[in-house]
Amino acid sequence: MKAQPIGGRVVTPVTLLLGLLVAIALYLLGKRFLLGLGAVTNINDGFPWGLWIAWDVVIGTALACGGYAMALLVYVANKGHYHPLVRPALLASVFGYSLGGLSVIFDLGRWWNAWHIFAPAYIQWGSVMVEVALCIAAYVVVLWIEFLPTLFERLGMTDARAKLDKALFVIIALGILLPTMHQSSLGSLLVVFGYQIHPLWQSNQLLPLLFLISAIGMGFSVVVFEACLSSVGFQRPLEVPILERLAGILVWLLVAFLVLRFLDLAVRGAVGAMFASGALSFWFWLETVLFALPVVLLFKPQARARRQALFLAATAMLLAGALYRINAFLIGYETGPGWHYFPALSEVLVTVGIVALEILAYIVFVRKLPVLPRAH
Amino acid sequence: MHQDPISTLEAKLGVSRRSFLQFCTALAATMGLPKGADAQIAQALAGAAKRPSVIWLHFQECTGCTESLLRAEHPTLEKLILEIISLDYHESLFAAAGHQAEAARKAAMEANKGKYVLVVEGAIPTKDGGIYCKIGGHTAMELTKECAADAAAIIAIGSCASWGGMPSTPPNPTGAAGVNAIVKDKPVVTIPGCPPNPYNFLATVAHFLTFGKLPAIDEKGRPLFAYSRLIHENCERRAHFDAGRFANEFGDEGHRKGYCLYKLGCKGPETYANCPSILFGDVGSGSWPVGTGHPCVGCTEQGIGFAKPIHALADLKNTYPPASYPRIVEDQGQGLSFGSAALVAGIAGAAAGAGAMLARNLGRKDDESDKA
Amino acid sequence: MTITRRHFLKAASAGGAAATVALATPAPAEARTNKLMPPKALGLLFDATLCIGCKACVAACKQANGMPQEVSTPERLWDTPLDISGKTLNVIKVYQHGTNAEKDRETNGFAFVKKSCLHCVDPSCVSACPVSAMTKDPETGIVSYDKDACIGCRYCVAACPFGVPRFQYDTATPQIQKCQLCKHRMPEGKFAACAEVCPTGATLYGPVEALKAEAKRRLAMKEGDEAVFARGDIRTPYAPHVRPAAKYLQRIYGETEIGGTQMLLLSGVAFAKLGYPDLPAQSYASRSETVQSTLYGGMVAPLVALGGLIWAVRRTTKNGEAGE
Amino acid sequence: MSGAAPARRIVGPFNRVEGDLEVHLDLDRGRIASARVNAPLFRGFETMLDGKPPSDALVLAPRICGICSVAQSQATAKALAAAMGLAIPDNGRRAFHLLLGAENAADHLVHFHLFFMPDFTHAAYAGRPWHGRALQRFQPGAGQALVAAARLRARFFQVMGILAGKWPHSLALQPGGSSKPVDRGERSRLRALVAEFRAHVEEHLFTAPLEAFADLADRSDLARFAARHAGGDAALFLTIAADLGLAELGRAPGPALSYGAYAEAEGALLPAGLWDGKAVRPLDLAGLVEDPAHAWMAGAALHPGQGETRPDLAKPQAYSWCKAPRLNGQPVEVGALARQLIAGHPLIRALWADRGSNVESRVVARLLEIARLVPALERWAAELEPDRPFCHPAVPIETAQGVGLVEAARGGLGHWLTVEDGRIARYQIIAPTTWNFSPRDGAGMPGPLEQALVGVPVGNDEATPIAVQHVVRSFDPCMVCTVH
Repeated sequence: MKAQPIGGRVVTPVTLLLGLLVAIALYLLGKRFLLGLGAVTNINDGFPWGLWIAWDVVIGTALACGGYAMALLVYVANKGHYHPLVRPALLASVFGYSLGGLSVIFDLGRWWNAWHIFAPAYIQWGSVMVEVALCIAAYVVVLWIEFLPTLFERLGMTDARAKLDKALFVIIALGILLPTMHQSSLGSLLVVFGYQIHPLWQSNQLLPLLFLISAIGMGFSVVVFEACLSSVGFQRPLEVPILERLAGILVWLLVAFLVLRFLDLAVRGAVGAMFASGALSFWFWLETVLFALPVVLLFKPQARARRQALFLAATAMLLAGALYRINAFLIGYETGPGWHYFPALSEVLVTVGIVALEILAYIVFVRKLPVLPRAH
Repeated sequence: MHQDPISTLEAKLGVSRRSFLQFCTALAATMGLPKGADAQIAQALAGAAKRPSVIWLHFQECTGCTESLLRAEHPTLEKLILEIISLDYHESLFAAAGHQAEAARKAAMEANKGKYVLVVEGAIPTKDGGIYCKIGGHTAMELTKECAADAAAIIAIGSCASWGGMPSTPPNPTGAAGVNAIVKDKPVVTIPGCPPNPYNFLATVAHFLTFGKLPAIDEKGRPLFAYSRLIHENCERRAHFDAGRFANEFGDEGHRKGYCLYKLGCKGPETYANCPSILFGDVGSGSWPVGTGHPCVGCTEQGIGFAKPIHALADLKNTYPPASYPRIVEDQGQGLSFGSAALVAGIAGAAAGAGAMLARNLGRKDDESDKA
Repeated sequence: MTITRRHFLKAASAGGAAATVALATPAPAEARTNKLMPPKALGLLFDATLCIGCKACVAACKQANGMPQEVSTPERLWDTPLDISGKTLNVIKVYQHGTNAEKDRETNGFAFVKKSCLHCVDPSCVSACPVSAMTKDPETGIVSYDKDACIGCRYCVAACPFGVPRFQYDTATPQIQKCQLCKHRMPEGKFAACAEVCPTGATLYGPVEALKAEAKRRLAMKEGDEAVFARGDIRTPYAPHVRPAAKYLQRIYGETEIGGTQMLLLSGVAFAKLGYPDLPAQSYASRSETVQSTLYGGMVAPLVALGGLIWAVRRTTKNGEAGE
Repeated sequence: MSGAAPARRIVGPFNRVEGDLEVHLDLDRGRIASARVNAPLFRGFETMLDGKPPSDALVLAPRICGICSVAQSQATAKALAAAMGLAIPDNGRRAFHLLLGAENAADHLVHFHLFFMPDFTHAAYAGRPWHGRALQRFQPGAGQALVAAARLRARFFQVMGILAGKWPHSLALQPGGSSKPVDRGERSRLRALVAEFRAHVEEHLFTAPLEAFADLADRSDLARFAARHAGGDAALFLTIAADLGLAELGRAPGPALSYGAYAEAEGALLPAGLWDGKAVRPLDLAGLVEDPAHAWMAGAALHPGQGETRPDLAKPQAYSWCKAPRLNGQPVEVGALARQLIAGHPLIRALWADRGSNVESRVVARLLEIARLVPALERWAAELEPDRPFCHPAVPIETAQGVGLVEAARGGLGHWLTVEDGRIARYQIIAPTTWNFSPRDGAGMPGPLEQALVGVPVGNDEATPIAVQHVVRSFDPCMVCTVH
């Protein structure tokens, strides 16, 4: 089951369209750096964090948890048979995290000072953000190192690859620890917001755990989703048996998540808020239904072999994870009455451009590098 | 040959037609009357067939009101009272003395029964049977009642006559009260102020002569044309108030620079009067208390003037400065816009469509596998 | 199915989830409690019943801090900020209800209220800031901002329960803006400009302890009794303002809210109506930092987890298939 | 003068005097044997001021009188300044002098034209050679001089508008100076207004330069002036006075006092002093009391620094609201005459040496004061320095005493202030007419007017005897000040 480049043309109508979207985003980012954040985004003092933080960073890195989730499975749980899925997952993670980290720079008002967050003289250790920033930065480096073997393979650098392999177990261990830390901390970010986060989403003790579990769930789902997408997009067979087992893990992960989620709400006395919070109740239930959907779709083991069910469940899970984060960071963020926020067109276009870049790079990489497992 | 009444008046008063018309325009403006009213006033003042009789009573006063009228330049009061109205009784100005004056008053009241205008200057002491002010053996209360009985209109000039004014300052040793405390069965127009602005009085009289009735008044009897706005609203130093520039003490830097006098106890924010717009003494800009660096003492406002200590700060009655206050909750930030909503909807739609296609595609493969 | 579940549970127990376990069981011994008021804390006492809405403090604040005009009206004649912002550190807002007949009354009344930094005893913004750009002076307790340290992440903006730090969205070199109690005027012997110019003493400056005592004195006053109110700095006040005492709510806002604030407020109208929410006594900073220290205190849990992970990965990659 | 039997007559109310006045006369053979002057109006200012913050006195006390409002304000401001130990800047002093001088000059003008001279248009004088001219010039409401004077005063009082905003009851006078800083344009307007005033009185009143009248030294000078400038109204008065023998009418024996006015670095324009009938002695107010023996007031004769104001309506011997001020046991006359006498003006000294205080000398002293004040007003206006302070900040007072002594148009005005615990504990006012129109004291000594009326002829058919009116008006009474 060795991986190999799938080959084919790089310049296609699809990649050209993606390139155009990237160009638009670059133009808008130029505007942002010359005129300030307000020139491109709708963020304001009521919603100082908008789409770029919620989507590009918080959701983007969660979507890029495929590598993390698979590493957890393969290296910690010692499930070698999942191995064919590791490389494509890792590639998606490399792009997801790198671009997530980059997006942070776009969003920083005083980006030229960004290095302060790595300088002990400036670091304020009580800040959750320090931990998030350090871990994400470190993890981006770790991801690239993890991806190096693929490059070395393509370039025929067998010596280098052999040397790297000897030390790789430490890198892999870090590659598991770091996402564990910061994916949970993305939840901890919200603790200091206090009453500003609606009771349906605020929780002191469990926010880190809920964010972590949902991130792992999204990691598994993104692997399934990508596999489905690749199988159709690149006309390749689907590794159904592997995905079938992954689906089983996902179901139990989600059951655990939902139990914890509702226990937490019950303990905090927020049960009433589930029904009495107007529009927020709607978003809460939409999110919950999306979380529950994979469990329903994949609960029967025989259903897990069906590609359609796998795809729909993975999609639901990704939507659930994303909505959970949007709910916690934006919709359930009660900054005080009178404030409005909806991303500006230009703001959305930048995000679209980043996603386009991610897809573009993925296409280029899988065509040129040994990422995807060799087809049977 | 019929002569134009204004020309007649011109000859009688020895004032030019131009200055007389200017005066009428000033009165019309004081009352905030529409264009054309000045001509109406001019005709009424000049053409009055018979000059209305005026009885002017002085009680607990300082003559300041009369004095301030004497300062009005365009037709001086003598002119006004002698040519426009017939002043039949006024202690300070009237030529007759003693019992002659007393007789003149009675004669005028009899002759103009139900038609004369009663003007009261000074407060009316009510304590101890009104003994604190006696004229010709009659108390002020008796005289007021007697003269008010057959008056066509009653004007209380000055704060003293309006509500007791200065003599009613706590503890009000003489029980000083205004005309409307004595005369309850007739409307009393009050022209408070210490002294009041002469034009507010003259305009009230002109209104009566022109339209045959007294001007619209507030619940305290004050003509609305003069007393419906707070001093604060028209104050020339308002910009300093809004900008937070205050004089802290008499003679300090802010005081010399003409800053707002609120901190020195200016009662402009709780006092209704037109002082800043019509000014005093025909001198031009700045000729009113605040203009000369002294806080308003609220002399037109019962309960403020002479009652509230000068250094005590005014309570603002007005919550709407020129630029409105921010509310506790203001709409801020950019909500849903058509462009971004359309884009987001488009992306979601495309994603949903693609997802559905994909799902169907995968479903077909499932079916193929099932068959296989 | 059973296999996968077992696998997962094993994975969880294998060290990778050591942190996960720690997450679910916070150690109370490490819980950080509210920080305490610095001994020489300085602050403001804002008495809404004394405020006449003259906005002198708004103008003086602009001048003292060199802030630009902010226009919200079509005429563009006046500085008319709608709220504090990247250009405005202090505003007076009006509460209005019904007929606006009486001041400091909730129904058919109106009231003015100041909005500016409350200088929390345990500030969320300081706890949130990753690069020490927001700091609390250990002596005076003034919460101040250092633009040279700031990275512009706006975590402080989002974290502040009062919505105080504000960001400049319209410039390529933005800064956070917030009231710093005119600390730059202190070397000149001057104090907060808002309190300096306040004509009624509605905004009073001084040591928080003295202000708290003054607030308690006011709450004890009988409505309508002639009362004396200091103006300026409570230690060296200007000539006092004498007027009848208003009807106060028996509450000092900022005494306990999220661990206390150095700006205290008195009012006749419920604070929640004036934009000051009802808040618990425990500071959000302490909650957040308790979670963090529980997980990462001394980096013990992460290091233990890393050790476990290295052991586990080493075991599974012995056969040399790590890179594939 | 037909009846010889003693008769009683009540004269009043008086017109053309400020406020209400009644005079009770006992007649004996056509002449007044004794007179009792009654001020029938009481407002109780002193009671109202008790317990008020000291700064409120600046608003309340000056409202005693709408005629001499500036003088009242200055007396209050000076009393407060004394209590505060406050000096006023040069500009403040000039503004004070301008305001007081303008008020006094205008008061004299109005008194002469509107109050005093119209009496000579009375029908009783129809046969006199000057009657026609008097009618032409001073017919109430129509006389040329009277109308012109009223207009002049209205115009001249723009000085008040510029320096003090509204008048009466200007608020600009503060313990530390004037609240109104004058700019260059305003200074020019002030100078123009004073010049206009000068031009008018030189043209109509004196028909001569003011200095020509101010330089007169004795009665013969006065007669020569009347002859040379016969077209003027001053000359008309001198002619009438000579014809009617006004110098014999309304004589009061003195003494007279002046608190001094228009102090400057080089000395006061009008110095303080007590005229004992022969010479000026330094003024010592230690022997000053207000005696309520014949007033509807309770209490004993006390120095105003200790004085009290408590109405007592049940006093049988009382006939006025006015207490009787006495200096060293004597009634004292105040006014322009006293001021010029003490200032040592040769003409007034000569007139006094001739027949003492009388209707004529009182009026001449006022005219003289107009002639002397206007040049001083011109100087003060010119000396205003627009860039320098007009006012010093007041200082808070807890416990203090202060006296404010001012020369109003009608004479010496004093405010005695005691502050205790930051509040006014006592406020006593002695106004000029309080001195001149005082009732009898505990020793039965009548006041100056009561003395001056003795011997005045009263016609039987006269309801309000014309001679009595001349005497009363020669004092330029202000009854609202008298009882406050």
